[in-house]
Amino acid sequence: MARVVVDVMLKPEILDPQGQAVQRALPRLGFEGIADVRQGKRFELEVEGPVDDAALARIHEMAETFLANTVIEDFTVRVDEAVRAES
Amino acid sequence: MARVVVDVMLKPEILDPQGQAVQRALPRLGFEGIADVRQGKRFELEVEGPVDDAALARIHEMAETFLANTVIEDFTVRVDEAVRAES
Amino acid sequence: MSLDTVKHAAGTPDAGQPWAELGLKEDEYARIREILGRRPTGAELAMYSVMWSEHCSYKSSKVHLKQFGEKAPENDALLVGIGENAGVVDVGQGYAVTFKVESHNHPSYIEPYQGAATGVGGIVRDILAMGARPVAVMDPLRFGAADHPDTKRVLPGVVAGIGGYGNCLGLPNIGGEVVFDPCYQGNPLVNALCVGVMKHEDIHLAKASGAGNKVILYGARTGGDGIGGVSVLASETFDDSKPTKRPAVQVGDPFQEKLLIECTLEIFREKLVAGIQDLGGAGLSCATSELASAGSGGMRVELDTVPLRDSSLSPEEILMSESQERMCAIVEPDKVDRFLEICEKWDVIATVIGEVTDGSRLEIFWHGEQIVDVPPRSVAHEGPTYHRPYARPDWQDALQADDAGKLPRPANAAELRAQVLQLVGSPNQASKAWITDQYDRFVQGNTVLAQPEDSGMVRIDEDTNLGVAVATDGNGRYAKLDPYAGAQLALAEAYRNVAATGARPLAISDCLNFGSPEDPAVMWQFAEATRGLADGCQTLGTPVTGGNVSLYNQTGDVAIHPTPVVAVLGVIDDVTRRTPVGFAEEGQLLYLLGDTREELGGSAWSQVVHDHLGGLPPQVDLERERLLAEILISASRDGMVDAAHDLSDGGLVQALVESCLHGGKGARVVVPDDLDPFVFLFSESAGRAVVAVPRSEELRFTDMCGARGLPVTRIGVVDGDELAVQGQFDIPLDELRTAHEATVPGLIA
Amino acid sequence: MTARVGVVTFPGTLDDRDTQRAVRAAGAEAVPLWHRDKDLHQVDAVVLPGGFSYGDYLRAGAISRFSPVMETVIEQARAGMPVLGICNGFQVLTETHLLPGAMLRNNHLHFICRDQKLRVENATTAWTTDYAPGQEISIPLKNIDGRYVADERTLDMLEAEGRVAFRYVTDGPSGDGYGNPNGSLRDIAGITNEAGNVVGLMPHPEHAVEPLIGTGRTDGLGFFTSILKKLVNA
Ligand SMILES: Nc1ncnc2c1ncn2[C@@H]1O[C@H](COP(=O)(O)OP(=O)(O)O)[C@@H](O)[C@H]1O
Ligand SMILES: [Mg+2]
Repeated sequence: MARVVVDVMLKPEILDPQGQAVQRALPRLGFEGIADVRQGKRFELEVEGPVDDAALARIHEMAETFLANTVIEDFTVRVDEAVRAES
Repeated sequence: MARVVVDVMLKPEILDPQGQAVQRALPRLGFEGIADVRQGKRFELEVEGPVDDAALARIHEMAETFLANTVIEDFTVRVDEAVRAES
Repeated sequence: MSLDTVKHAAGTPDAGQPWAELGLKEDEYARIREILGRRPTGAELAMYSVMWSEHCSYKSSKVHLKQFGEKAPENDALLVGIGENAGVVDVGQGYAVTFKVESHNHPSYIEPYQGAATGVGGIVRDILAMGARPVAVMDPLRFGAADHPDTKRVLPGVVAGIGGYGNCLGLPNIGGEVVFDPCYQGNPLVNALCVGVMKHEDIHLAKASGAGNKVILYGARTGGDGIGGVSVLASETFDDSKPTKRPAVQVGDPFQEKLLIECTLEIFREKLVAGIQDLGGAGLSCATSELASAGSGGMRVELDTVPLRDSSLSPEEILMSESQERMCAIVEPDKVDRFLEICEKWDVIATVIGEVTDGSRLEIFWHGEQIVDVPPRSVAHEGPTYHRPYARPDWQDALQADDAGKLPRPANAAELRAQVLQLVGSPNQASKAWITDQYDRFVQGNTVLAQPEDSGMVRIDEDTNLGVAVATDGNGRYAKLDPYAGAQLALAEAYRNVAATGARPLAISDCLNFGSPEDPAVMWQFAEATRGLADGCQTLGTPVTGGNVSLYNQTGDVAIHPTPVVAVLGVIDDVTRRTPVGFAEEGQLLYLLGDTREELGGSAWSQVVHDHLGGLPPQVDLERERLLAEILISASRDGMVDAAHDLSDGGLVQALVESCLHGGKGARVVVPDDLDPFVFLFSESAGRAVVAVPRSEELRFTDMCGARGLPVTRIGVVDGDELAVQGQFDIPLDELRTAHEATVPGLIA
Repeated sequence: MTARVGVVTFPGTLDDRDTQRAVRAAGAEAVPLWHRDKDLHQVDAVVLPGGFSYGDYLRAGAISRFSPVMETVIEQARAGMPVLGICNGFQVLTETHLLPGAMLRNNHLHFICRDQKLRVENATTAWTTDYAPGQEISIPLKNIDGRYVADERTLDMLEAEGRVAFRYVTDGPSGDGYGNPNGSLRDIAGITNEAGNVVGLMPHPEHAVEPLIGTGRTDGLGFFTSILKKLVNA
């Protein structure tokens, strides 16, 4: 079984209150030097069968229509090579 | 500025209803062949200054004490080379 | 990059400007030039275009809304009327209550979660700006057909957004509506209401006075939210190297809003502000021009001091940005330090961005160069006024002639029983608990009644038990059949709902959701509905304190049903006397108050069983509503009734089912001799309620009704664990419960 | 002299005023505590109330756990001071590791607000002596991150040591508040530390202290009378 990772992040121009809250907390915890934090979602999909171009195209479509809300979010799809190698 | 990515996922033994809900919805949307879905968090940190071992060690500590709750979550820290290359 | 300064504009009178892209009409643009005596700068054009939009200027509706003032009933309770952020009503004991309902329809269709969330955020800031602590929210919602695939996208998003935002603010959600109708496909209605409480002396107004006073912007940083439209301008004025992507979607940060609330309340407590305004639609353009326009002098703003989230924003975009969770205060110079200190305490960013001047102009500067120089009234209060043509649509007669009375009725008791179950399980009449259980109704510890009661009720004084109640209602089907009557029926229903819980109705707010004002048929609906509402408020003695108009709710040529939503606010001196809807005591007597006529036009039955809309809506008799309310309030105060439920869509049988299920007790009901069982159960005659009377109070209660001339019919008794209509059918409560409660979860899953 | 019960306000705390009211309703003195202030102002016990501190961003309770007031609360709790965490307060207590386990998103993924039936499994903690062991009470529940999880070993230990303080009552109709509302492991609604001074639970006793308000029941008052008795008798 291969793993495909879909990362979904808010578009850069969209307010990210969570990321902001995390960033503001960091100096209080003694962590300096982080200029910005954005928080998004990571989906790990275990795919049955070969992860060929057709499969990736389908996952891309899935991400576009379902996993991400493209009104406010961008996404990337990639194969997790570490897992592919193992399996 | 360099970007460091921290991925936080629930430990495998912890029930992930969000991932499950996604997985259950997929066949209804016409996507077959996904055996499992896990949903986690992705943090993108913009780091000021060099991302050397010391900086990564600090971010590791930040992830361990703050970004992840290690009672229930695992995490990975990595430098986003794409962004590093650009800058 | 060239900055379009006032000086530059004066020297380049013929430079082309994108006024049409910004939604201005040619004559409007000409008028701006006339007001200024030159062409507007880009920043000025941006301000005028957004402030003169339908949404901000009410240009199509204001000639009709005037009636709310002209026909306003004499009413001592009204402390602040239409025109401020929200109206304020005196509820006694030194307390004042402010409330308002607003729409966030279009954004909620594009992005349901954020659209609904920021709708809640916006109305809460309006209430806060009056000086009040927000104490409750409500959410009248309308969606497309329950089984339409897009409803599965919109509804869960809207509900999660309202809950996600309101729950995080700590405001109990005490009621609302959920209506499904294909007419709202593509145009869901997301209305949101907030109620706030203050002492009389704490009322604040949105005006900037006192030369030398500082203008402080506080709350979230300004980003590019909601300024898709003005990017046209930015891209024309500026070179192309800057990012052009500007989100039309506003994202809410309820945590920031919670801090803003607490911080603002602390600032009020220390009496640090001379004027205050929230930032909503049209952002800083609106806040600065309205504050300056309502005040006595002018205002000068250094726009480059505004804290930004995105440093690439142009001055036009900063003026237009609809970033959420921001407020603007006018503060005397010697109070500024303390003001900033309190903001710091709450982690709220606050910046002095300008000051009140003794001039008469609103002047805005960008790094020292003047980009705006306008008379503020011309922006904020003297926008265009349209007398749009209106005409009764040619299909109205045919619609009214298509009488629901001729629809086939249940032929026997078995069919009647089946139709009862069909009705109470239909999406509109079914339990909305799946939705309302996602809202916190307990927070703040003052909730006396919440959904599924007839009105939401909160205690506002712990020592005296003073409380307020609010109900919202609207029925687009009735309003489609007759917009004048439909608006009055919405008013009557909300009024009745408040009275049914024992509170005395005092004032109203309204949200008028209609199609395009450029369609004369829609404009006629709007004119009729506002006239109906104004007349109705005059008769009932409940002034309109404020509200909101949402137009252009249509897809292509097809408008939504005209949907005036009315919120009635009532007061109750002692919340321990409140009346719930549930039948809880076996043996109590059930009385039907009011007259039942054969009225099926626009009814739930005609929709559910026949998918029909035609005929005339129920008759309105506001004097009767008033009498009914007086009886319900007296009975509640004097302990003569233990439960009461108003009758509205679905008629008597719907009310009985709800009261039985909520109280956990059945009822045995007898059909009065002079009524057909079907009409008795399903007719939607207005001005009615069902009450449960303890036997010991029976005489006192019926005497009171008799003496005041309210028709009262004994229809049965609270008893057992089924709804039994003698000679017709028995339905066990479990069967009713399943029918009533399974529908909504089933639709969404 | 009566007992002084501190009620902490973090940014985003919602139920602080209600909790103060509940403390007063029981007859104790309510002392507001501010998150930035390390000083506990001589309180005898502390309540961490419900709400969405820091918006529940990152994880519920994750950011507030690092506030100055918590440094002192953690120290004092370890020294035996009674601490009650309600809802968000419970989440903070798990994040500080004063209580084991963690709170996750409800299994149905929705916020849920309802009157909830629970059983008091441990009536010997600082906050529960006014209940009978096994007593069923009904108090409001309202959260989206209410699913209690811990590993099997921890769960077994909690059971063995009697540290499951409250359990959702599951044998009844869900319309009446029965059932596990969020998928919490072993129906756990609340737990205590070994010493019984630190208690956390998801439902809200402070919303059930007055007849007529909220659910109209007063089943939650016992938390506040328990602590008052303990402190006054101490
Ligand atoms: N979206 C909503 N939010 C909160 N409460 C709601 C919502 N929709 C319906 N309710 C509540 O459910 C109950 C029943 O609604 P409804 O049947 O429309 O009442 P009525 O017909 O008496 O006006 C009322 O208490 C109402 O406030
Ligand atoms: Mg009602």
